[in-house]
Amino acid sequence: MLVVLLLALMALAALGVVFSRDLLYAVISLGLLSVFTSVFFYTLGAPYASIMELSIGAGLITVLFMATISLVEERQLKGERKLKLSFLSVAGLLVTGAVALFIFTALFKGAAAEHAAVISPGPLPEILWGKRLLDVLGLGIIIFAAAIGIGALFRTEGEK
Amino acid sequence: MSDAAANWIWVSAAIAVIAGLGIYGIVARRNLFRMLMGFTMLTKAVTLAFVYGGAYWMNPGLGQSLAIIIIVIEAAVTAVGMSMIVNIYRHYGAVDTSQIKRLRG
Amino acid sequence: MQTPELFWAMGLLLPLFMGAVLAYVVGKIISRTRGDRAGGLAAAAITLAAAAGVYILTLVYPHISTGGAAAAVDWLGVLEPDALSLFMVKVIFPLIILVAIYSIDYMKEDLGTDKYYALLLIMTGGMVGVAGAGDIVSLYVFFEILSISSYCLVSFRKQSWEPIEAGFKYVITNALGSTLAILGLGLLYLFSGKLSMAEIAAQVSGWPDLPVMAALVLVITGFGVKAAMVPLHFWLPDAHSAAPSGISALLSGIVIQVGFFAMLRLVLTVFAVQLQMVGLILIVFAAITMTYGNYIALAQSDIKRMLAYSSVAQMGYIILGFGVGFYYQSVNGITGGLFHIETHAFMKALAFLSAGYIIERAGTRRMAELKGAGRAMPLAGAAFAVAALGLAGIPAFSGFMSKLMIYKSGFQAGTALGVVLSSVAIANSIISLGYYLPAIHTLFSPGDAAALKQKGAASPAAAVILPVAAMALITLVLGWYPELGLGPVNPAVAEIFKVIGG
Amino acid sequence: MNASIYLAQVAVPIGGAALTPLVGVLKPRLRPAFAITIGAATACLTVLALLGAGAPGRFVIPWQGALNHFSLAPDGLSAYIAAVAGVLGALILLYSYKYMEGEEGLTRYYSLVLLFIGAMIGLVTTDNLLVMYFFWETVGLCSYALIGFELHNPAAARAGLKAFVTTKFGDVGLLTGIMVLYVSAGTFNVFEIMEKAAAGEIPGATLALAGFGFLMGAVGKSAQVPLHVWLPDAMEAPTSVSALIHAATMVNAGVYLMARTYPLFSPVAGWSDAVTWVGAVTAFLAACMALYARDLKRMLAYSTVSQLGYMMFGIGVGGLLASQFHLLSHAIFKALLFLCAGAVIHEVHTRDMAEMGGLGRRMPVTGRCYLVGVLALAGVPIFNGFWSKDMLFASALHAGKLVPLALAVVTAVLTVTYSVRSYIKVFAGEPAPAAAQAEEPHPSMLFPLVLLAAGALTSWLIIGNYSADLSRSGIIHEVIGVSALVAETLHSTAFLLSLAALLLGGIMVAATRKASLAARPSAFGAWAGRGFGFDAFYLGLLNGAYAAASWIVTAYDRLTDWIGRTIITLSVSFGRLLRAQNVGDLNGNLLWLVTGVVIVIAIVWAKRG
Repeated sequence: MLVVLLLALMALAALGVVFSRDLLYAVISLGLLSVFTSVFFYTLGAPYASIMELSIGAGLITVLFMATISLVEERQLKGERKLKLSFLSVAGLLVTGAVALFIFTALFKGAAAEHAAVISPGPLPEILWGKRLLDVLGLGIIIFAAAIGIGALFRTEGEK
Repeated sequence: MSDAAANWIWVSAAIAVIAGLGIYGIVARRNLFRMLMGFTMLTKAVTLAFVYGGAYWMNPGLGQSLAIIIIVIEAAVTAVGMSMIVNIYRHYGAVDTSQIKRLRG
Repeated sequence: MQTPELFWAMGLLLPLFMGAVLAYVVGKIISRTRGDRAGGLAAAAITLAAAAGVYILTLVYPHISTGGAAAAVDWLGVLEPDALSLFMVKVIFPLIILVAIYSIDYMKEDLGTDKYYALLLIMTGGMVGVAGAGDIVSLYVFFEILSISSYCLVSFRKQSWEPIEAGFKYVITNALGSTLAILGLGLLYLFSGKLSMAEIAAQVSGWPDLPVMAALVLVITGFGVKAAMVPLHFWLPDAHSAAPSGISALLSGIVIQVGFFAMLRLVLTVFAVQLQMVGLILIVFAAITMTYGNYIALAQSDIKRMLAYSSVAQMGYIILGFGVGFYYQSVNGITGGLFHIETHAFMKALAFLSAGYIIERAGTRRMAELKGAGRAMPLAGAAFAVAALGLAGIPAFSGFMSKLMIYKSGFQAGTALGVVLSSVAIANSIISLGYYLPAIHTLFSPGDAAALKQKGAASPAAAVILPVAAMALITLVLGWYPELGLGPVNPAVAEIFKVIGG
Repeated sequence: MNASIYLAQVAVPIGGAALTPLVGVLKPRLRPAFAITIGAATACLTVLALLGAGAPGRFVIPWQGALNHFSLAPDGLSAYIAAVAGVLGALILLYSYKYMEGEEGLTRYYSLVLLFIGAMIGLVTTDNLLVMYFFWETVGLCSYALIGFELHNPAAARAGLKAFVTTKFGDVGLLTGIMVLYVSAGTFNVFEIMEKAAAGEIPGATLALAGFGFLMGAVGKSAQVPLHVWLPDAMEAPTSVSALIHAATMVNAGVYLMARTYPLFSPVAGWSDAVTWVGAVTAFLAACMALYARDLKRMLAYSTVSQLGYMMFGIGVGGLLASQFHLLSHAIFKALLFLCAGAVIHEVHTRDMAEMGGLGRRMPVTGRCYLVGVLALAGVPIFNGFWSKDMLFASALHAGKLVPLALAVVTAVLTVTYSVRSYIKVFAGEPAPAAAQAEEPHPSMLFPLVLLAAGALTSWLIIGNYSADLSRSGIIHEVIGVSALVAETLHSTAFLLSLAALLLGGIMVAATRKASLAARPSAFGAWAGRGFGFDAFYLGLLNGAYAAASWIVTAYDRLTDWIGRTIITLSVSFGRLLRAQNVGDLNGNLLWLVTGVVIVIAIVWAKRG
């Protein structure tokens, strides 16, 4: 039952991200979503993913959002438009609803009823530093690229 | 038999709802931050699929490692996206797509 | 090099990424001590050395074939380079090298060129990784390496509003695209428990229908965004026209093709059973894409935007080749599609580089204000003319040869649909003439040539002449000796036909 | 005969074209001399190749893959056209030396003309359809660039674009035809395709598609109705270029193509009739248009369209020899007419015939040369145009296609009228103000005129060799000597038709001589002014017919022009409409993305079984 509750909370948090009025509430909802996801990962027997989600998803990204939003002036946050029943929102809702329904039916029809999972942390370090080593190196490159990319976007050297 | 792994219908529903809301957030919300949040939510649905898949196929280590990889990528893309937003704010004084439409046609 | 995987990782990826770090660090140190320009030059030199070294390695390495011995090391198992990968690499590197040379002159006024070259090398590494990846997560990781570096490169000139707006649109659209794709891949993992494309493929046929279809839909749209299939294309004209011209050349010339290549990779392994259906989807999108791209390019007044839309149209030709190839098991379709990737890479890069040079000197991108620019800058003007005629598919230029094969594949299909498709493709070349020829004419009609000349337009630097002349030469030579260009294509076609089994 | 001469006659001018910019950089003054030298060398090579045309020879560069083989195999059919391109090209390069002197962009001019000559020779001498298509597009490109030669003239730019795009419409059909033939026969070699077709290995539907596709290509290139609209506008080109490309060589490519593929497509039901009718209708309509043109070059352009119609008509009725012979005659006399017109325009600085007059006194040699051309065009006996036109009529009679023939004879009447009248307007009478300062052109311009005039008088004498050479191509079977030609002509019904046409034309010239070209003649005015006598009635009838014809023709011209412009406007508006859809709204665009997902889902759903 805990799982269903968690999933329901996640869905609620997701709703909050999209439909909350204030941008700050949205950020908080996003953080909450990450926290719930992290807990859910833990119950699935995935502690490493859980801690990663908690630190990066709920921590780093939330902080990043907060910091950036505070860089943008107060007025902007207050001035965010209230959700109106525009053509865009209705059409977007319809289409994305259809897509979500499609994904769901696909998931529903595809899963087998019988299954069993042994809860164990699993040989994560071995996997991460063994078979997925190249991906981990790739992550290093991604972080490097993002770092110098952001550096390029904020570069000031030699500016008059 | 794990409690979590048994609830595949609910997990599927959660993946679908979070992914759907993520797409909706990107497509229909006008605030740039919200669009970026939609993207992170969409990514969360993906990690959910991978971690759950790992648990389901009794290979939680693999599922986790994939989830970790995706989370890091998500953070990197979000960071780049946010530095773009800051630059947009410098040029446009706004973070709303209805005002960021000089490129057209 | 024992195995292709080891070669790919150690011979290609490692030098590129190490080169990127080196270019950044060395460039930074030198620019601290001796001024910005020197740092940029050092970074450029490292970029060139890395790219050229790797390219020579590719050429020396005799051949690549899959299905050989198991990977030497466990973690190399995620790479599965084959002839198709080698083909992509053979197109990527000449282009990167030429663009890097061009950038030495083109970017000399910009600050932070050390970052520029580092990102350029990372982007190359991402493309090489995508080309060699044999595992869905690795494919995604390398794709994101490519994407993140190209986001930053598009917005590199952040001082003006245009690259920033285009950059954000590029980020959000492509992030959505790649996340949709990885969602599809996640579904695949959820249902198969496997990550290697080959292993997933072995399981696909026994699956319930719907999840595979959902994954197919998500993968095709996800990578369709990257490949700029209409109506998933709208980020392209913004990003490709706002980027620095060297980057535009790469984006239009090879990056969108790599996006299509990633889709191809998945389709050919995971969805091999559904290949006919994929062929039909590609055909539909190809017809829409090329017609839309050509018509909207007709109405453009900005030369770079026109070229960007023409990339959309040309992408339609490539997709048509593969669509017909899959749908009718046609060798010519696949060959034409791959060959058009190759010829288009050089033609479009040439167009962007020459146009970029002209724009930089003339200080405007509006077609009407570029009157007479080709007379003031005869070399760049002539190069643009060669590129435009090639893109329009006039015989004696390389574009005609590759398009010809695509036409041929449609006719060879022997059905009414095939003939109609080829006729539509041929008729599209008339529409494209409607904007290429006036563009050439505008450049060469008498205008304010004197004013342009005063800006020092008459003497291009060697770093501009070399890449532009090389690309023009390739475009002309491949128009007469297509066999030269088909050398790398044919093994890749054979590789694909192992799957199609026609 | 060494086969590599075939390669040389293509390679020398193209190489010269590539070298001209170099000469232009090093010694600009040497450009004309260089081009003339290359042209003369090409002319010699083509004549040498022509002398060996009877002997079978084939030059092949093995070319695996896309092109099959790059092969050149001139036979009688192509060698004469190649020789015309080479010799006329050389003469026109010589003519250009003075005619183009002082123009801007001479490097471009000479380079393009040489490239054109090489490509034209390549077009006719190759037996590989794809290589032919290569050259086909190359000559189109040269034509486009030379029409738009005067860069500061926007009308020229438009005309060039119009020419290229209009012919490209036809090329869609041609390329489609080539591809379906290739797919069916597995080769691009036209002779091998013919063998396979003769053996019944190519399905009839493919042949029909290819046949009408080729016809489309020919209609575009040879400016047949309804794609003729580009040729009159192409007169923005320098007159030397008009003479070479738009009268003597490139526009004949379509006719040549039809003749070359005649054995392949003549069994296709309806194909011959289509060719006949296209030709006859074009001949008639274009002659009407020429009748009404005031611009000297435009009149000649319409006349070219009309004569090309004759050639198509000839192929349609099976008179291949007649058609090809007319092609040869027409190339000579029409180039002559254009060059004379160029000399005149060069002197009087106007193209309006109403402002000319009396030039015969100031420019006697030019005038006489023009007269020779006019007489050949009108089909006056002894001149080369007479014999070939007569052969055309005879072929039509032989084939029994009487309705198109009637159209062709009426065309002949009109041809006499407009051609003779143009001579009268330009050269006869008192010198007009614009003509007062006119002088005979430089000898380097006169020489080609005189040579061509001599050709127009005597070229029919080679009919013996000509028909013998052509018969060895395997496509044309008639062989006829000069004496036989004369004897047959004098005894045929066609001769009577020709004479009748001449006579009627003469009457029309006399009757409309007074009718002003500047204003549209009023039938009623003429009728009432002269009373109700028989002569006046006759004149009125003629004038009325003339007015009606010119009204119809103008309306037709406007209609086709309107259609062309509408297509362009619609295309651009459609592009603008698409452009307006992209308002730069990121959310709206992303919604399109999701729509893309829906499209894929729809296809997947429809196909999933």
